[in-house]
Amino acid sequence: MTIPVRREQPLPDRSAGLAHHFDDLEQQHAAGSLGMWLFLVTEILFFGGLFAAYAIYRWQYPAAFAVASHEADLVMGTINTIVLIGSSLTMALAVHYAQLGNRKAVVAFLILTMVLGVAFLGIKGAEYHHKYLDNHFPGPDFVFPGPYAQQAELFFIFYFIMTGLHALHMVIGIGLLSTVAVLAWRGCYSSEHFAPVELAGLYWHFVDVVWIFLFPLLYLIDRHK
Amino acid sequence: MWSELPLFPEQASSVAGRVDLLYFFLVAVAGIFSVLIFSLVFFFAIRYRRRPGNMAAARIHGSTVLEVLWTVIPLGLTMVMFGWGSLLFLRNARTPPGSFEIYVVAKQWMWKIQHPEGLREINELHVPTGMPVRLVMTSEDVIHSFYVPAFRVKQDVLPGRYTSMWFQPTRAGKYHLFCAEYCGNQHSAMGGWVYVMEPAEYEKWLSGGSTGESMATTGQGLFERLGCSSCHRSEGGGRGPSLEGLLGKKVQLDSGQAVVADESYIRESILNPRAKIVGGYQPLMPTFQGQVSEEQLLQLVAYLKSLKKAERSTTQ
Amino acid sequence: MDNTMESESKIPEKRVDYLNVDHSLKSWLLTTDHKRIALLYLISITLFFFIGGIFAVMIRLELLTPSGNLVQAETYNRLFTMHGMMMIFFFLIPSIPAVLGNFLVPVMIGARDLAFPRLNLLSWYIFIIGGALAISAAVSGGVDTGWTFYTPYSSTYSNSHVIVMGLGIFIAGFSSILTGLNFMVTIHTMRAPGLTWFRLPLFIWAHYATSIIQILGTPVLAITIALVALERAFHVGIFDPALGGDPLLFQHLFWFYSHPAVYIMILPSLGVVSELIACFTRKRIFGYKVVAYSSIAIAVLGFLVWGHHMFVSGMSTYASLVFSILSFLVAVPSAIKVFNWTATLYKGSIVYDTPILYAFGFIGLFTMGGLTGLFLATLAIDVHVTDTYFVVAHFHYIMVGGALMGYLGGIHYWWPKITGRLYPEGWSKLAALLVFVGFNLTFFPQFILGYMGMPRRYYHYPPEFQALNVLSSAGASVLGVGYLIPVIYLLWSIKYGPAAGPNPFNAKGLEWQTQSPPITQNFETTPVVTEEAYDYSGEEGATVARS
Amino acid sequence: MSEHIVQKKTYFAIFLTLMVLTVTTVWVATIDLGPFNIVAALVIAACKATLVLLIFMHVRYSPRIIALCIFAGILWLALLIGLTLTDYLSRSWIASPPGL
Repeated sequence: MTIPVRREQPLPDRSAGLAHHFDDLEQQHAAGSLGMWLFLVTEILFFGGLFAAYAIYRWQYPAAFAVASHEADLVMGTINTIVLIGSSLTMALAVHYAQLGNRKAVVAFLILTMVLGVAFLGIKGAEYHHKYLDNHFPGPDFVFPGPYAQQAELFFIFYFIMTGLHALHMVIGIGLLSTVAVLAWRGCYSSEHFAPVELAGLYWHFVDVVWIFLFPLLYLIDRHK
Repeated sequence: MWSELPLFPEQASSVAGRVDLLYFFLVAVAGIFSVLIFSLVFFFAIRYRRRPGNMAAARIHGSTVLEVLWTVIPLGLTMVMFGWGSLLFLRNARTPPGSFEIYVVAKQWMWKIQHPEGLREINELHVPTGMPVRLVMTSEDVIHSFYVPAFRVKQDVLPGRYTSMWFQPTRAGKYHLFCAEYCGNQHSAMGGWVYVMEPAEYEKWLSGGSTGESMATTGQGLFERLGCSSCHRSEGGGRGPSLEGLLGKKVQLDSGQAVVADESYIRESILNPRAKIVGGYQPLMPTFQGQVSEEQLLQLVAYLKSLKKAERSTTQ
Repeated sequence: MDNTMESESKIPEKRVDYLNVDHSLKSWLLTTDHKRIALLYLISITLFFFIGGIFAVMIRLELLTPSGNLVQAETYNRLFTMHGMMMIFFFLIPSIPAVLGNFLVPVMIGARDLAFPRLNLLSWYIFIIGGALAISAAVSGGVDTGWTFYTPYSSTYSNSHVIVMGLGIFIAGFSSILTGLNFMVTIHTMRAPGLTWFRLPLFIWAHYATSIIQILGTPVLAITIALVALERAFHVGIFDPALGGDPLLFQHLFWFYSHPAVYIMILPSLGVVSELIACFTRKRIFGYKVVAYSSIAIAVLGFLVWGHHMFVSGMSTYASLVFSILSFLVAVPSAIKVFNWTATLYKGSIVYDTPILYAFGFIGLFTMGGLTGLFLATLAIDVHVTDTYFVVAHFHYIMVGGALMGYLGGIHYWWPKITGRLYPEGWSKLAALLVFVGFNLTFFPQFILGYMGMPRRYYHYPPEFQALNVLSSAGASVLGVGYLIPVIYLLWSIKYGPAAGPNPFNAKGLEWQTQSPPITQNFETTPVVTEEAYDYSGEEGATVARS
Repeated sequence: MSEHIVQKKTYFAIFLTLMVLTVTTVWVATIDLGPFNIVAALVIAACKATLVLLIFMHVRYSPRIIALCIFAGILWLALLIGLTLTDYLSRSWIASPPGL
């Protein structure tokens, strides 16, 4: 039996932030980034199940969905869209300064991002509160005047599940960012090693992208009527 | 128990023979391929076992010709199966003209059957030979499935909508009726018998058990008792559209869509009247949800269908 | 096993390996070594397999007689539901990927670990939490919805622990997602120098394809189960016709994952069988590239065929036509694999060790499972046989005859690598034979039962079906013995088995170039690959082979 | 790490574009375009998402495999919705039985 020719390779040097099983930081970074992206792909499909169900029911009950959508607060929704896209900008800038190794700017922009995130959740909470007062919460107490009560409830089920799941992701995102901010403040990152900031950023931007689709689907159905 | 070991259910409907023929074709293809693979594996395994003189394998990496061959041949065969199976399926999807209808309501765990003549049965279905029978089915609770192996037909029965299936019995006898979709505790007890009778005998059976009032008549009574007739006047001009000859026609809705007024449309319009408003009318009709049972809904449907027949006979 | 290397005839002196490096319980429960995590999975899924097996035993006993007399109908419904859920979500889906894949993917590609070792450990804990919930649901009375969770029965009418079970499956789903994600990243970024894509073992290709399904399919199941739980908990109607919802939508979303899930079970098995056949015929797999690509093709096409579970559900006739033709297409890459394996045997030099017996058994059962799948894709036949024992027989041929045979074959093949010990050949051959015979005896009669018209999930049945059911139960007892024997001799071998040496089968592949059991870092030095996979051309005696 | 560093002004330009598109989508929703309202809304959303992906999330500067992943995610979502719709869109196609 022949054993294939092997070039003896010594184990690589362990530099800061390099895990034992990777050869170098570049490999580690490629793995981390691909892993995060694959996770985001699973998130696409996770929300995707809801989008598919939404698509089917909206196609079946266009009129009811339009009427129910008019109950969604367009002003608050639009403000929230702006807030969230703003937080994406600050997040991108945080990553930008991480690339440059500017510790203070990284922490500042991470905090700004979280503040905008909290603002988003606050506005969302106010919207939920209004819906609750209007008895638009699905379940036995649901009230919707007009001919489309049944299917309007279906719309609100999707409204609450989709925005609720999105808000849950925001909360997780804020948790991630605060961890990263603390570590950044302690000086754990450098212009060589800032992958955690970047990966948390990817997650945050993804949550923004989901909202970019939720906004027209939930708030902007046939607003001309 | 070991006395007989049947391999096929009886053929008691017009499609059973066709389905079996296709089945035999598939069994033949599957058999040929299984035997081919099995004997090749056996032969190679013995012929090329490791032994003095065969201590090393030949170096063969592949063959494009073979790969193409065993891609194209299975593809071709499966396309034949697809074509044959689909033609038969499409044929069975369309109800032949001249079929008569029987109404089925499923609930945990029984089959409630109404004949248009008014006769009712539970877990039993009597049908004559030689005539296509169409079943209009719905469920009061969960999903069930109406399955008669001897007819080679099966159709899920769903809550909230009508599904239908048809068969033409060819041989008199007593055949199993099963619920094939798992529906809870007594799922396996939710079965019964389909009795196929010669037409003359069937007539005798019908007249023997008849309550005297047909489904359409009962439906007409309901139509008046529920006050439907005050708006849906037969001569038109009421607050609701006339329902004369409605079934099977295209209806123009105020949303601009057009839908065919089938049984499901009638059902939805009674239970959720404002979902689809006929063009030119106001959404005034109240819902009858909770006031009419699934069986009564079917009686109303039967009544509306009878209106159509009446209209036809007057125009002819 | 006569082709052993000289070094293993004498017991080697105590060497450090991943097993004896640290014996504390903590070192196991907090390990990030993929090999140790694989063993944690092996122990847990074996437990789930036997729990699911006990349910199966009860089912087969009940079905010995046409009238229900062993348990109540209510209990029976819980038995088949728990059998399905335990076997599918907690045994078959994790089986090969989480055990053999976890152990072998890094070793086969020359890496020191998976890309995310801590995530790997996390996914085991997630699996255990999901499994604990499932067991608690089972212990507290079980679930009676069938493993398919069809609404509105599951969301409104069932009086069983649907939410707890749903939560368990939801959580276990994330374990599956994370495992797939870890494999995909590892295969992409951590291959040894020289190990190009087309030098990878087919086992790796199969796991890559499996990961695609785990990543893209599982999230949809998770959200669907979550919706059912929400509907049940808050009495809102997402799939409830009373609110304008459509129960068929649930079926679409459910089968979007649950049909490809069958390929999560079978694809890794196909990979194992390729390894076995290559090693024991001493040949490169015939049409290596075609076999590799067909794994990917199965993974992708597998997502387009879910509607064939719904031909009589009230789905549109035209959608049925679309799903029917797509279902036939996925049969083709499966057929290609079978033909290529068979062609690999041609002019091989076949060694009869236990693993190849499982591989032969696999080819036979997978062929029959696949061919009967064609019946179910054929619309007019499916109308008659869907929801009958024909379907039960078909998917057991694929999932037990296929996936489980591959798993057992793989366990036997890599057992010396995992434990460093050899198992007794006589017993293992006997077990392989019993499994094959018992399996066929159990499930072949069910094809006939199905065409006769016996619906599935039936607690009692018309007496004319009894003969075949008795046959099936008899076969199941043989099958059960066939499963128990390996547990005994494999456990025995850990303590008493002779040392295996690094490469007892003289096999190719990086996993055989390190010691058995491997060290924690897998390799002393990063291997460099310079040859194709399964290059047996240097075999002893190759020069005297027929020209 | 060979990371591409995007200039700050690019980020601000993208942010402004996203704001403009947000206003546009709200405005378009108030005009009656019939069935094209939903098309317009989704196209604008897709444009916004693409900008976020390419620039904020650096896909433009990342290996091709990343783009392939995203493409797969979107394709699979499309398959899920598309094939499910084949059922719903064609349910009414089968002609009502002539006996009616």
